[in-house]
Amino acid sequence: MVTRSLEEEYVKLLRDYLNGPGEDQLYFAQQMGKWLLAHDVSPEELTDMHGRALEKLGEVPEFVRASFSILTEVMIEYGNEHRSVHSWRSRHQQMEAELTVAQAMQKRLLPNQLPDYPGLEIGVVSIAAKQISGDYYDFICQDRERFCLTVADITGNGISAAMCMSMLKYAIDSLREMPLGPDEMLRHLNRIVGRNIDPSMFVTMLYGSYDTHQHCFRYAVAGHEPGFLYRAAEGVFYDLAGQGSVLGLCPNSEYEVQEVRLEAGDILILLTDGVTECKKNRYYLQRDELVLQMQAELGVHAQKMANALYNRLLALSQFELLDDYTMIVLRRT
Amino acid sequence: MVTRSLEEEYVKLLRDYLNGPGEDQLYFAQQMGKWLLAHDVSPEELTDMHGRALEKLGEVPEFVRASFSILTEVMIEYGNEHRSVHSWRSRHQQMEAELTVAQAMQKRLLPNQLPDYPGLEIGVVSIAAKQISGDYYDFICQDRERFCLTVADITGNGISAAMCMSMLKYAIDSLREMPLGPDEMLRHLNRIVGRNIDPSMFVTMLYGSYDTHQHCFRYAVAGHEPGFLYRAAEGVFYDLAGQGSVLGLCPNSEYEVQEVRLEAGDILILLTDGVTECKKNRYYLQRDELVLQMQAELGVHAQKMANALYNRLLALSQFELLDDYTMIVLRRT
Amino acid sequence: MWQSCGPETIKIEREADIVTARQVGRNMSRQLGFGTIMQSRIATSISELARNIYLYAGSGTITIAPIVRNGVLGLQLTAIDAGPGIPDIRKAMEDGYSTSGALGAGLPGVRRMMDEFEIHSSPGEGTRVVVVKWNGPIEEGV
Amino acid sequence: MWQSCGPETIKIEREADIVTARQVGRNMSRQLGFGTIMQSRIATSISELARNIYLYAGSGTITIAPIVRNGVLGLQLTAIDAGPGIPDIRKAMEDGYSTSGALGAGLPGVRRMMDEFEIHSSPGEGTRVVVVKWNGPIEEGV
Ligand SMILES: [Mn+2]
Ligand SMILES: [Mn+2]
Ligand SMILES: [Mn+2]
Ligand SMILES: [Mn+2]
Repeated sequence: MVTRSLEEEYVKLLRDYLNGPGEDQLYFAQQMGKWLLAHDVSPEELTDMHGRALEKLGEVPEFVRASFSILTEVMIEYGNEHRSVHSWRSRHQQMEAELTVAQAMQKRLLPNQLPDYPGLEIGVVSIAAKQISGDYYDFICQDRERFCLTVADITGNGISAAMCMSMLKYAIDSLREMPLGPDEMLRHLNRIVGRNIDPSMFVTMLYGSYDTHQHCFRYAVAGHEPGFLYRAAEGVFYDLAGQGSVLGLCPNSEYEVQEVRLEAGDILILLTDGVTECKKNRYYLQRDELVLQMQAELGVHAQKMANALYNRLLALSQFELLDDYTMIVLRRT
Repeated sequence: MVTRSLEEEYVKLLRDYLNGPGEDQLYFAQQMGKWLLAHDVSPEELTDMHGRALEKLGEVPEFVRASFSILTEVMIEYGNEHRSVHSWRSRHQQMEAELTVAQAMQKRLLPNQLPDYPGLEIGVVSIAAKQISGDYYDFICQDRERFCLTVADITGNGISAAMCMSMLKYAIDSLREMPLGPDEMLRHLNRIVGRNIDPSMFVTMLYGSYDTHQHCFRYAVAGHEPGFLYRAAEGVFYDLAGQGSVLGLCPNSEYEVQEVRLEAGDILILLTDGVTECKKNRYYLQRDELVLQMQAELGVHAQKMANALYNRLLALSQFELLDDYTMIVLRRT
Repeated sequence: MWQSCGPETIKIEREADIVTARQVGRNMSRQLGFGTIMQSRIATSISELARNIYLYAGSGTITIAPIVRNGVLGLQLTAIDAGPGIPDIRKAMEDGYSTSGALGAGLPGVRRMMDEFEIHSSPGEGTRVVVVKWNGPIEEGV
Repeated sequence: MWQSCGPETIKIEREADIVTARQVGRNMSRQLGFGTIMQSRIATSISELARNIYLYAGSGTITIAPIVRNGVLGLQLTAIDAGPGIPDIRKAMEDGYSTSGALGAGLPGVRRMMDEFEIHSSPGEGTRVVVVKWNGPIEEGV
């Protein structure tokens, strides 16, 4: 609402400007615009006030006076837009609040601490491109010597990916007490995913079990971005073997168990496609370029390596994450 | 952008109005306001155009001309608000699109058909208050004679409730092959919910198994709104017995198995608190009032009864759903 | 003064009727003591309601009436038609929807300009919108 | 004509400096052939950038310069300070945030009024904002 004192202030502003037009009054006018908006003065009220203010400053010709009726009438529609901003803003804020809760809930799906075994370093970096991530990873301790490891990427947008992720988490969680091999686990999850999610959605996953005594990693892959194995003795990065249908595609997919044994200094790098899809000057990063980046960060703790690689790749893609990013580094010391 | 022809039209409108002010020009002015907005003419451009138009209509005094510099400067801030509407709108539309996908995904969590056994009618009405529901129900066939039934209500807002719901679905789904009693199932789900969701969230649930041969319903309750049992012989509605801690509250909650046997004409009504929380003139509906409503809809097919009750309660609450609404009617014929 | 102005009902069948309804609404709101801005907002609301009738129902009526409740004076607009009705009122009242220019266009704007807004509509049964703008307590001697 | 106007740098230390910067920007944009509305928008953008310096960094500079790229003439504003920096730029560029009046206020509005917008800022290292408004191809004889 336009108050009397506001109107007086506006007349004074106009009078000052007429007495000696200067940038300072224009600056003040701009600040006043902010103030008026903050006090919810609608644009039609502003025009109306302007028309009234003119009467106090001189002899207003009849045609100018009458023209303000038209301008006000046109401005009413601008006023409607102005009034709609409130509802947009409040609906948006409500949605943001919901997303914040969902985000917190999603955080609880991820492990709050990493397994700690002698002779093995673990590093993880997992960053959502937007508020809600479609990447999932988990570590579950099986016994004194072994832990299970899941890395997965769910297609599609944030909210439905998050719903699917929580399904996966519960499904794996409710099967933790059964002694399933990696291939059996994927077969099981494939059926559950297929039954419960939209045919247009699917999940890629690597599920494995790491024996910290033998330093043997047994895993199976469901259409997931291949990881890397670094052989310290040779100084070479190899692609991790393993194929298999993505989860949720065919009901009877079979998965194969793969096995690698880590020697001292060897490194396992597991990731989602968000790592390789970092854009470098509009081109996706090639896997051999990624290897060059990894080679530059060898010889440090697994977590330090994961952090350093994230920073390198983020800078390459000009600080823009196009997809959720997850990298897990396992390093036998 | 203001085009020349637009400006000419505006001058013409003003001139017509000055020659004989009438409501028709004001109507046209309002329509023009809509048109200008649709063509993204900012409010400062409009004021500027108005100032220029005046010059064509008569001798504009210097103070009026100068005053438009101030008005335009103030209007720039209104222009910023105008320009922000686009981004609000597009962000909102993006969010709506995400929610639509999530909604479709959530639909897949619910059964797409009801069990069909001789001698038993089943009716379901489940309506979300907003896009995403926090109510969950499911039917799972166990064998030729028995099916499992879940009704649950998840606290909290849409997105996180949907995430939790998909967890529950997967958890139950992955346990379907194990022969768990209702009490064991709730004990199991309680542990899973407690481990995985925020302490501020919880789930109320009724889980049961219906034997269509004996017409015996064995169930357990976790803090869920009590259902009703209608005894046809007596013509009386009873509250369904059964208590138990909500899921996710304490890790070691125990649940008790309840058992009811349906005679011919008996009706089981299971629901979520959205049914009883229908507001009638600002007051929540009391359970005895609800019974009155149910009594008025006896003697029809279970689905018809569920539909009729929904329509009655919706009308009572003036077509406003404050909470997700779910009612399941089981009627022995 | 307002006693001298009673309710008026305008048939909406041609675009010219919209102008007539606006004129009646503007005059009555002036007589009821509304300021110039509110007069324009009331005229705009009448436009929106009448255009919805004209464009989507073909014909209907707008009734403009002074109203008193609890000693407060206001103006009430009632738009009635027997047109196709609005299938999803919840949606029609959303901002995004109204910009599409479909049936119900402009209704969110009307709701925000007025103090009270009530709509009843169902497919095949037409639409009835009642809105009220309050002006303040009745002055003595009026 | 534009060759005669070179870049100008204004130190921002007091509120009066904001007015000076606006004046320089308005004059230069007029000389570059921008219309009155754009002159005002440029002045507003300068205000926002300068006020952020004045209110949150204490001091800094605004450089206003004609710019030519691919035969197109424009005006470039560069705001530099050594203040506390913006911790979360992504957030500062959101509309909801800017209304709170915190550091970065008004930046979304500036981005929408200008054609190009670039910001570099990190806590402890200050902030640097570069914006450009294009006016069109260089006219002959200019
Ligand atoms: Mn993904
Ligand atoms: Mn991905
Ligand atoms: Mn709920
Ligand atoms: Mn509820």
